[in-house]
Amino acid sequence: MLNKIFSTFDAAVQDIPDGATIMLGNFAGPGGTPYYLIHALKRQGTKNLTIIANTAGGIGLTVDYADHRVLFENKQVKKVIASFPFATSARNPSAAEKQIAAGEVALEIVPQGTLSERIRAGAAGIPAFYTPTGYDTVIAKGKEVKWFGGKPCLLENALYADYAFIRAYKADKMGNLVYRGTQRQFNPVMAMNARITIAEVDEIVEVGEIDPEVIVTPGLFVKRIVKVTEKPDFPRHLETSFRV
Amino acid sequence: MLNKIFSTFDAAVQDIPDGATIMLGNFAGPGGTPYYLIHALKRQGTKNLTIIANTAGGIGLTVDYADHRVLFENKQVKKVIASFPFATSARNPSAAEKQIAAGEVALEIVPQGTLSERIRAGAAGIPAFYTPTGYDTVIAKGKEVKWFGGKPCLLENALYADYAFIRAYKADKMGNLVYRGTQRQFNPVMAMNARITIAEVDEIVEVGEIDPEVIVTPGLFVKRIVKVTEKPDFPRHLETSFRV
Amino acid sequence: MKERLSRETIAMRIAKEFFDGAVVNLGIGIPTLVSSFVPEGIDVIYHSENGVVGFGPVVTADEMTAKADVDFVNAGGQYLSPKAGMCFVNHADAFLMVRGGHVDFTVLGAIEISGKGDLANWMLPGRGVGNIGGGMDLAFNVKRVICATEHTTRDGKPKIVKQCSVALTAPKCVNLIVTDIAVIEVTPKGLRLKEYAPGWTVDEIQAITEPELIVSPELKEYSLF
Amino acid sequence: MKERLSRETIAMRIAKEFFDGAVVNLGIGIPTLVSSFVPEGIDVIYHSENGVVGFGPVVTADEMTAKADVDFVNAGGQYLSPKAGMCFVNHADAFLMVRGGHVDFTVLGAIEISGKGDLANWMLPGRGVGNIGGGMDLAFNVKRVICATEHTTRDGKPKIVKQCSVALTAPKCVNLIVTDIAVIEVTPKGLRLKEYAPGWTVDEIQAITEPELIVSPELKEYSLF
Repeated sequence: MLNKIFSTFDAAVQDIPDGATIMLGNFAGPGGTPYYLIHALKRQGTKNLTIIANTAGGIGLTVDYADHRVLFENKQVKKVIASFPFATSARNPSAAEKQIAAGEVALEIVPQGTLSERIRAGAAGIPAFYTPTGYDTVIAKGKEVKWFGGKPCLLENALYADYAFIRAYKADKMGNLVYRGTQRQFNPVMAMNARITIAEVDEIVEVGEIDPEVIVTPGLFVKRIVKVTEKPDFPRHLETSFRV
Repeated sequence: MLNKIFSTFDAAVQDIPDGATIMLGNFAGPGGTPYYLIHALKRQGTKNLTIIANTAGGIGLTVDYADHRVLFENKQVKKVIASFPFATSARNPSAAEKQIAAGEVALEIVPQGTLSERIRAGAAGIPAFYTPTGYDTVIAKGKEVKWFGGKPCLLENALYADYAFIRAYKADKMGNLVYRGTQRQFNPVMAMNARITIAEVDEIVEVGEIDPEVIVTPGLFVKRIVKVTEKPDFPRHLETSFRV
Repeated sequence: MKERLSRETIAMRIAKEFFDGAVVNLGIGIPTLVSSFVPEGIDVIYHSENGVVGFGPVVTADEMTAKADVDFVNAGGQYLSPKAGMCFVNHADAFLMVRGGHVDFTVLGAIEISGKGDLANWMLPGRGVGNIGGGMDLAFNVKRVICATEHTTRDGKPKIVKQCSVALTAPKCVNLIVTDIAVIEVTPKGLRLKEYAPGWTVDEIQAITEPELIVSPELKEYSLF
Repeated sequence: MKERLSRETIAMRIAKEFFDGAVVNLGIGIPTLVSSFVPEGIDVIYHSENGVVGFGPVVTADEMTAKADVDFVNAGGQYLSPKAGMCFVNHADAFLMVRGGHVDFTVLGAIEISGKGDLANWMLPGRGVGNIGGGMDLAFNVKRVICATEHTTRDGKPKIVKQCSVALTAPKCVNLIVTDIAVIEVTPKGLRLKEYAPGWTVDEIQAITEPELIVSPELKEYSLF
């Protein structure tokens, strides 16, 4: 069996080259965000990244913690594809917002459902699809329109990534993953997309220890696994009510 | 809470009108086939159906049992959309094969992966998508071609159903479903598509008894639930090795 | 100046729209309040964009230490309580539900709404930038789009306008507008005034609404029951 | 007539192509046999179209009573044994894996293969009808398509032809052809003969192969190790 376990986050991101496209899970707080992979990438220092994520980091919602905003602060990003790229408060603009305003970072803003569908399409070998979302708005600019059943739809292209940083709860040694609650969000979809998917997990168990019926991400999508050993520097409460 | 439980299969299919489009789970044997719903529909007698399924029934693979071939035998079908419509043996042509040859039933043959993707697209509000599968084959006839990254792709339209007959293992009273092993196949995808999804299950439990992390089909997709009480007339072996 | 209804009253009025078993997505702001006022006997299934369906109430400030869990939040980052029958899905499936028409209602805030039901609510006022988030997908695809909003801006300008002046979230998407002084239905013929807040006249409402209002034959006072 | 290799030998030769961790989909017929011959130390992950990944061996006739389970079958309807690490997915996800390039090898049977690597294997011979099944998706999308086939038809006609005479499964899709007398690679320049069965000469193989064969400089006898 292939060994997919990396002993450190630094080792797991070490080969990421300048100019790579990286997807990362992120939605409404630290729960499903691959915190340690992001910080390892900051230490690694790769430049000219394209980041595909729900936000551009540092949006100031709920728990304030150092998410992928650190990659912008560290000037590693040249482009971001996101649905919610700006901070919620004008008083606290994010690093990304400043860099976008200054023309240092390019932004492609995408409706959130279109974003995950474009990521799934890339994973599924679907190069493009039509969706009603965005017709006759700024999102429609330059996009082909076609009518289906009396409804105008936009042609949206698949997204592809070199790497995906995934936050999951538990992995077996083959890379089969399960998540906790709303950790899922973009993670299972991005995990299927990237050429090299790296999972950050709380636990690594033997193959066969996860019930095959409850696996969310099949191991064949996951190339690298790293276990979190440090305590996070943001509050994390573990309720058992919906735990696998 | 809405009551979704029907006490008989006959009651659950009673309102299906002539000309309805019905999706049903079916793949390589009786495991994931909604056997009792199919037979109730036979008794009900609705005509001019469009059936969307992997096969057109009676393909003669593995266990021989009365699957949806009975709907063809009973002359209830006017059209079938399938990927594997014919019996595997020439000596034992299915009812569908004879009726297709006689021009009594229309056939749309679809590559299997395109079939489930078209069903998912219908469920997801995606009216059409591009796929490489089928270019320069008989499947391409009349379809728009567009090139993506040097690859010719066909435009494929979403499929939609009025009813879906779903075989699952267990439901809670809200309609949340879990499956056993390869019962899943087309079932979870079709469950999301139809206007009225009817699930045939071995067990109905109280809401909350299924771990939220392991639910495969969210209850909001399921409108009717019926419990199997009879013993099936084909062999069914229950191993517990991968049971939820 | 006449009295305007509270945010809670707007929320209460919107909650009346729901039916038993309805799948409902609530935006941030007034919409979030709606969940507190759903009538007894109406069991609503809440949908959140991040991929949770059928969850319980938002965790209150008092419960925070005992119950807040970073792995159990809604799209606004609020902590959730569990509820029997809830389930988790990935983000693509959460929006399969939205785009596929499996969500019955969404309640959204508004910066501007036009007489044709165009909605503008995503550009961040005064910053020239905006967060589309899931609002565009919801506005385009949910079966019934309800806008919860004050009737006018802070400086008294109409929010219900002839033509939106800021970037649209979606054209012709709003079905019902519930404000602090009126309930207005968007119809193919125009905006139909259905209900007014106590003490307000049709003329007074029309005076701070740009498009011409069609007065419903069943016009009545704001109805909460 | 010269001796031809058995179906088992063809399967054995194909199994040599796999690498550790490869995701493999096996069609019905000779392809199914391949799983019995995967070398030690090569752990292959089997994918089946109906939505199971990483399963164990097919249940043998002896084990049937104890182990056959209608809810645990492959796409050919054979009963499967469990294997640690396996998982179940729905059909759309099973083909997301195929179309998305997540499957490394598929081994398919053939009615005809052209010199350009066109594959025809879905029309049912002599019936004028056919079952496309998942074969077309596999042929179009899997990274490496291996054809396992007798070199000629029962009445001795070439199956490797200049132009396929029956409906294509996919054009230009085959990467490697493993027959009972030869191993042939499909290259942009044409068919490259890499290996021959013991006792067969290049001329003899060419005589029952329609397109012209390019002889590999590394041409050797059929290699099973």
